[in-house]
Amino acid sequence: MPAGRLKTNETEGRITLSRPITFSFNGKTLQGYQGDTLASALLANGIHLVGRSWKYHRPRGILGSGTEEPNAVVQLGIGARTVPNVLATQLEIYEGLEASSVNCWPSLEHDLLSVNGWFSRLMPAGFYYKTFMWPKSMWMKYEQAIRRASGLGVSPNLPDPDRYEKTYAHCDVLVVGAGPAGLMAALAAGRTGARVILADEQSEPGGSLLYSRETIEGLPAMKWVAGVWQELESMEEMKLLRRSTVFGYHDQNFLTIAERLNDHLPRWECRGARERLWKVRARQVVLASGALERPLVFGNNDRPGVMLASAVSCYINRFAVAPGSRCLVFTNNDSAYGAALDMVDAGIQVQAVVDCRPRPRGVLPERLRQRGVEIIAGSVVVNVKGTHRVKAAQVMQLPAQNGILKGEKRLIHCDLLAMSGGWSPVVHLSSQSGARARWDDARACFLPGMPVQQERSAGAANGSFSLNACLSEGSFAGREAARLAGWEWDNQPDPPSSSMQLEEPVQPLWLVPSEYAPGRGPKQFVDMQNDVGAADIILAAREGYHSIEHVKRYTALGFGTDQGKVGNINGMAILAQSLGATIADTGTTTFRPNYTPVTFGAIAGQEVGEKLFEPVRKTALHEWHQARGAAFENVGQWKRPWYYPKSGESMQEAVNRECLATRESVGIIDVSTLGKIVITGKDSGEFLNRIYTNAWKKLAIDKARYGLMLGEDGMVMDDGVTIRLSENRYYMHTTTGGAAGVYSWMERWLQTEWPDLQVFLISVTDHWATAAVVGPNSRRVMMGACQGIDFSAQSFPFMSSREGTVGSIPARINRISFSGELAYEVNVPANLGKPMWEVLMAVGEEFGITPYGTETMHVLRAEKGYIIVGQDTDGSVTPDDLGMGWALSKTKDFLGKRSLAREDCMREDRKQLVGLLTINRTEVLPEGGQIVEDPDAAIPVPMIGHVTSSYYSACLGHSIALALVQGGRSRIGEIVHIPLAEGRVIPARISDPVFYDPDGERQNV
Amino acid sequence: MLEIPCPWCGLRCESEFSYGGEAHIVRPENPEALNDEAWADYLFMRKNPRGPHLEQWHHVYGCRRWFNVKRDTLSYRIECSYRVGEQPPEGEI
Amino acid sequence: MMTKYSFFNLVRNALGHHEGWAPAWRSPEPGKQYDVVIIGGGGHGLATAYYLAKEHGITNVAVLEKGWIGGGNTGRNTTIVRSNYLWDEAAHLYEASMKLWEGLSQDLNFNLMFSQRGVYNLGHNLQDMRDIRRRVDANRLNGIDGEVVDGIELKRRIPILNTSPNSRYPVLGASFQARGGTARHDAVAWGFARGADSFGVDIIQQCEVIGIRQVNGCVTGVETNRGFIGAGKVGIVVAGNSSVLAGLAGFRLPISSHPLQALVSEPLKPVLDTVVMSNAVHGYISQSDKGDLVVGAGIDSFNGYGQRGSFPVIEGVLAAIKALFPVFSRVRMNRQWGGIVDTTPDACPIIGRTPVKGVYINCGWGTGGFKATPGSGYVFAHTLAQERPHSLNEAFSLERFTSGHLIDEHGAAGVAH
Amino acid sequence: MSDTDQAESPLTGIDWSIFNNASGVNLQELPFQGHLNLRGRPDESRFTNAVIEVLGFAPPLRPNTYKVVDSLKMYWLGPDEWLIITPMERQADLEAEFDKALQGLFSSVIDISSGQTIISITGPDAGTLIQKGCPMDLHPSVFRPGDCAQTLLGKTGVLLSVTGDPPTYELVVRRSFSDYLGLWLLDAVEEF
Ligand SMILES: Cc1cc2nc3c(=O)[nH]c(=O)nc-3n(C[C@H](O)[C@H](O)[C@H](O)COP(=O)(O)OP(=O)(O)OC[C@H]3O[C@@H](n4cnc5c(N)ncnc54)[C@H](O)[C@@H]3O)c2cc1C
Ligand SMILES: NC(=O)c1ccc[n+]([C@@H]2O[C@H](COP(=O)([O-])OP(=O)(O)OC[C@H]3O[C@@H](n4cnc5c(N)ncnc54)[C@H](O)[C@@H]3O)[C@@H](O)[C@H]2O)c1
Ligand SMILES: Cc1cc2nc3c(=O)[nH]c(=O)nc-3n(C[C@H](O)[C@H](O)[C@H](O)COP(=O)(O)O)c2cc1C
Ligand SMILES: [Zn+2]
Repeated sequence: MPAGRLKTNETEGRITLSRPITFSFNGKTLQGYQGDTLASALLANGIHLVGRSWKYHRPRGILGSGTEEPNAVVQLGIGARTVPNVLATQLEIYEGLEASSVNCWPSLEHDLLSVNGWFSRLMPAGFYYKTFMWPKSMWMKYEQAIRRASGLGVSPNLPDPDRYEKTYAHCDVLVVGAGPAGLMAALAAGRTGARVILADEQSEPGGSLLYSRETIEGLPAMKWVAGVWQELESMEEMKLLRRSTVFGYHDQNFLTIAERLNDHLPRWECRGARERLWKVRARQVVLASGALERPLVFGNNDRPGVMLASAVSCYINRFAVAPGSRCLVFTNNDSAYGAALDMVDAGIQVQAVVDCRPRPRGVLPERLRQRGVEIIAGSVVVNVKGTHRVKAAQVMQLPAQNGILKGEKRLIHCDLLAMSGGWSPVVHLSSQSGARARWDDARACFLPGMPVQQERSAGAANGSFSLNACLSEGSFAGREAARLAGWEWDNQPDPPSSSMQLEEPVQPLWLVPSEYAPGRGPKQFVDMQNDVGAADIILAAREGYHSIEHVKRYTALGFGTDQGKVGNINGMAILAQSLGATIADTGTTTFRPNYTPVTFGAIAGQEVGEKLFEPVRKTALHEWHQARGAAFENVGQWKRPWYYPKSGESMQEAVNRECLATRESVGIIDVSTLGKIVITGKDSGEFLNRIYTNAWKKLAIDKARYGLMLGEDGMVMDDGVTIRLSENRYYMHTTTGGAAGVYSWMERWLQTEWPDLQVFLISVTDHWATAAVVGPNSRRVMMGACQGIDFSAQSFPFMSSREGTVGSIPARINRISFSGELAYEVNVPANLGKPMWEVLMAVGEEFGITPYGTETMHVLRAEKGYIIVGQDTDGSVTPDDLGMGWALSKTKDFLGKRSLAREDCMREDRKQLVGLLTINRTEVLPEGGQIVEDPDAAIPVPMIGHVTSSYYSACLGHSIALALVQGGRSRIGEIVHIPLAEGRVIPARISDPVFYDPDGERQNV
Repeated sequence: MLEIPCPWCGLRCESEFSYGGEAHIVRPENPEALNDEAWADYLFMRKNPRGPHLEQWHHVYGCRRWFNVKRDTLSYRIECSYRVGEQPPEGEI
Repeated sequence: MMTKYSFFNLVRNALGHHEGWAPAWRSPEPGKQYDVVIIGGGGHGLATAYYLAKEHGITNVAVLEKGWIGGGNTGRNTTIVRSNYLWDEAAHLYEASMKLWEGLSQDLNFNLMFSQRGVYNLGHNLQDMRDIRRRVDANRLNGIDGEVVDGIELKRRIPILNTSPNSRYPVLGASFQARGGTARHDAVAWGFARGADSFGVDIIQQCEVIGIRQVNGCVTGVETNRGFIGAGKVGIVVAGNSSVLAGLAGFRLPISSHPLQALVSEPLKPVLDTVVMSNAVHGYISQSDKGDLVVGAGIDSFNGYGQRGSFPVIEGVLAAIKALFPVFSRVRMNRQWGGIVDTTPDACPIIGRTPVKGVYINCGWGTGGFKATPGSGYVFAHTLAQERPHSLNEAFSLERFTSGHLIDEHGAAGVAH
Repeated sequence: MSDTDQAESPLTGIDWSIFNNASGVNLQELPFQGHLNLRGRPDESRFTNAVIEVLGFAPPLRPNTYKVVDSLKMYWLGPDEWLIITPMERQADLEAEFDKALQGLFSSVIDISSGQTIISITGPDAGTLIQKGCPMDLHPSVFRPGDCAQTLLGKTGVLLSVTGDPPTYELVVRRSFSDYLGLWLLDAVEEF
């Protein structure tokens, strides 16, 4: 058995000696046991030095035994599964675990940057704001050095192979913490039948009982815990979560829990997800999160071997580890005497207890005296000797004069210094919930504030430090919470009682006085992780940083991974002292999630990756497109075929082919993604009149019309074709990307502004699969594919709609066109989309029917000067800018109309949609390119517009573009310039935006 | 995550809703009769109070109703919700 | 006279155990009457006071801060500085600010750790790329640096960025502004405060304005929780609280205040040496000099003054970050918080006079005003001193909402940090 | 719709075989049902009478409940909106009967059968599975047989309903989102 391991039998402590575990630290192979944390196993192996501090690279050891730990931060594992900044005190060891120290190079023992320690006098709080400014150009170099020096662990450099689950959960009562208070709360609430969740971040329940030698109801504490746990497990509506940290308390009793499922297991035993995020809506919450012991602030209090007294107890009782052989205890309260007794019983030599109180007389000090341990009362430890490990401590007598101690310095040899500065209730979650923590002078700690949500604190979290109080408060809180959630049970047994004795009051001791003024002697650390010393806080106050929030930001107090769990209160008190204020005045910094750090992975969950990051919306024809080798484009959440390259074809070649085939014979495109809304009811026409800029009431049945929709600000918002299906029913198309927005926008007007209109809106986007058959041969294809429709130009004219069948599939066919060609849109129920499409392909085969994608669709529409909302418009474009003044009704009001009459919308020099023809007919302008008049003008060059759409038109044999140009319509014929990044300038001539078939003859044939 | 009482569906999680901003902004009867200031007031100017706020929400993943909520913008507490067309609750606003 | 900060002085003070440092600013009691009262001790308010004194010789100035200076959005933003805005008016304003940043540490004698490590705005679909091209070209012609970077080059420069075509929204390219970067946000408030104080400006903390006194439509001073303070002119620079102050003065603004959240990871050794922003997946990220990854999101949809938002936003942004940087999945989030951002209908600020004579306002910076801090202070000081706008802020008047002359930066600034 | 033999359900693209190995959950698509969207004002007795005339029962008026009568299932979707699920062969007739019965009323009936599909999830872990992505409380004491709700599952809207003890669930999902939902379920079921 290694040196630091106490002799123990199987039942003592929480480790299992029959299950040894091999692990490595900094490359050295070591042994521990099942139940050990990395910290306990290291201590058992006599290893105290575990890391280097952030700023000064001082050697650091293990301070605590749980989440409060500021120093023992390690890098876990290697490769894709490495984890930075793991607390050795929280990491359960498993076979094969590899960990190493952070922030040191080349090695932990010999860290080059420990020279920072030498220069530490030049590095007080905020020193970097005062220097590194000259010469100006050097800052980026200095900064690089600063960056390299800071930071703790190393990020993985490979994608995470693990899985992360998430779930929602609901309960009547959520209990945080499974110490005595939390266990009793869960028990009392559970017995009523309420739905209860009990979460504790440790590997097993018990909280501080895991290292207690007290008895409850005459049983050893952990025996009692086991009994309670059994009862809880038997409850049907009880959910017990271990290794689960409640890390956030949000509005309306929404709490977040991170459950670690695998981190304690060797790789080969890991099953399923690594972590699970619980998103809990709790009707009532009981916070039984315990209390954290505070360190004391004295010279070199950061040396390895200086530990919290409760941590020493924990290592002895829970892990059967002796963290030292000769210990000095330094305290301002009784609880450290308990630790001293634990040490004595474990055979550790207790050199003395240094107590700042003049007459410690409680039960525990008496017991210790009886064991023959010296108590040095009215005294303090002022300094620690030893660098990589405590060697001795210097003790001086109080009181101080003007803050300075005079007199004898007594040197006491020790390799362990156990300290206790009192206890701070874990008020984090109650503070996060909105309650304002209040300072309590008697107990020298912050207590949870008046609840503003449905929560209460119990036990040490509530400032009740005696075990009996924890048990009874927990029980009461659990019962009360259940009652308020609607569950009661009158036969609750009385809470159990324990062996624990009452303690004497604590005597606040913040900055421990010494023979030096603060800042002149050895460093007295307040926040160990961020190397914030008492002198830094005093300096901040001296320099005018009086608010605790300023001090936090100026010194980095509480900024670390530990969020100041053990350091903050001392820092606040020292600030108060130096400002001559009270701690209540100074107050706390804001408590925020997370209580302890949580992986990005757990919060992201499985909603990542190609399939699950966002829904991929697919049309009924998706698989067909895929089989035909389509390249896809994301349009909103949809995947749309972009083009269909044949083998060896470039995108441009494919698009040229698709365009020509469509213009010359026939093409086919899947337009199922367009938004489709049925508008029904007797006021539908009136409704459309208000929503669209043009008039609708006179549209004949089975006729279609193009509509333009504006925001109330007069800017173009959406467009599409709407068909009148019957007297009171219309069928509206929206853009693919705009569909959801338009639908909810229309519902909003109907429901909130015009509830008197008799109109229903029903979204039918998903019900229909739609194919557009486009091109001069489209009529022939339709005639071949359809029954029951007369396709002659007279009986089925442009902008009208008919019902019939395609093959045997009932279909609605709309003769509308987004390409300027003769074209039909075939709508069938989506379940029959594929057979419909296949019929059309088969019939079209003799005409070389060519499927085309969005790129070709864009070229075809641009040749016709048709806009795409969102591409040729950007939220600052009016109908008139687009040359669509014709679509604005003069006789009725419509949404956005009034805005068009504002001064700015009437300006002559607004940007207007025009065409651009490059002088070099094959040169395609970059979309987004800026347009200038004089390419040689000095910077800033005035810009008169930009290219919104630009393509090579195979059909015209010319590059074409659409652009928004200032006063563009009156500039047609002028030459403008588009300067490129590489310095070249492309000249182009402004033209009418309609490049092809300006009279619209082709679509009307 | 807020928990919002839909007047039809009861308490539901915020993610089922979309937000609609200040409630009870009435579209002017005859916009053409307004001057630019009055129109800008309707279009853009908002109370945006720090405290109780009457606002619109849309139960977009639920019953698709728009409705009104009285919520405190500082504490985020929701006092009540009520249907479109109903009067806002009495009290400080 | 302010003690100069320098390496030499640092050494000298080290010898004196740092006991000789003077306060960076005084903590004066409020005076009775000032030429100008600035409401709001954020970066913008303090910068305004600094430039009023430095550029216009107006030193009888008080900055009133209801809490602690820099405690508003200045103290809680993701510190991204860039000037590659789309529209000329905005680009010129932000570029003027960028130029001030480039000499600001020296000017203020306070190291603001302004780090020009470059800013990438990713494009994920064809329209993004069009918008990027449009913006970068406009910037270049306006004399603002910028380039369009394709996916391959992006991968070369940021190897940990996921540019795989098999992601839900593949990264197609980006705009890059090399002069963009980050700055130490708190230091900006402190540096301006110290600078302003050295000219005699009173910085008064824990002083909340609760009324704006007017006589015949003309301002005479402000009521505060520490009594009445007379003022010839009043500048309101309170970001998320602008509507509240406007309410006190008796007018309304086209502003909605929303929570905007951010979060940091635990500190890591250097792993990301630039700023990466993505509109389409709603997340942006950089690594601070301390080592933490600083991550920001889009606003919470609802109005809120709570300096906190809803959890789904955090879930969304971390999913986005994991999509862009799969290597960060095992990194842990240390802390999250929120600010109150003052959004306008066109995502551009409002700087100028108000319906009340003598009351001027500077607000509406929304999710992206940190980068504008020096420029905003500069033009607002000019506006206050000269009682008319500087040419740079002329277009940003409140009247634009009446005339309709909005400067719509939404396209360029969906997440405008 | 005539030829169901040619028809393709939205979920044909998903390979469900992984569900066969999942012990706690069973999943099945119920394709090719008739889905009718019905709108009308329940405070107009002519409307409710018309519904009774066609269906033989009154529409559920309590929010977030459904009724099952014989082979018909009728969901409350909103204060003036219902969804009727019918066997495919009855759908066209029903639609026609409604059209007739609702003549002259402010109401509508619209076929959306192809626009959505139904997934049934059974087995002891069914509730746990859905709860992973659904923010509503699905505890059997809260979400009880006869209840339905339009809510979220993952990142898509669904219409969820529950019957029986142990509870079994049905999800109605829009066609274009069904592939995503299928993938989501396949991912989420991995642990069961
Ligand atoms: C999470 C987040 C991320 C952001 N990221 C970026 C970014 O990356 N880049 C960027 O450029 N911008 C960013 N921003 C925006 C940026 O922070 C702000 O636009 C900018 O800091 C605003 O500065 P300000 O001085 O105007 O306001 P603030 O710093 O908010 O200052 C206003 C001050 O007014 C005080 N005040 C309010 N009411 C009163 C009163 N009645 N009396 C007295 N004082 C009062 C407040 O206490 C506050 O201190 C972000 C904002 C947030 C919240
Ligand atoms: N002698 C003293 O002065 C003194 C001082 C403090 C505590 N104590 C003793 O400590 C015990 C206190 O009992 P208790 O039940 O109040 O607390 P506890 O410390 O026994 O239990 C709290 C539990 O909550 C867990 N926890 C804390 N925050 C959590 C979170 N956010 N998420 C999940 N789990 C979390 C902890 O890991 C711990 O297991 C008593 O035995 C008491 O006597 C004594
Ligand atoms: C750029 C930036 C970096 C930050 N880095 C840290 C950090 O490393 N550790 C930390 O605890 N908080 C960090 N914070 C968050 C602050 O602690 C704090 O939450 C934030 O400034 C908001 O203030 P509040 O939480 O006091 O309301 C950072 C904040 C910002 C703006
Ligand atoms: Zn609802």
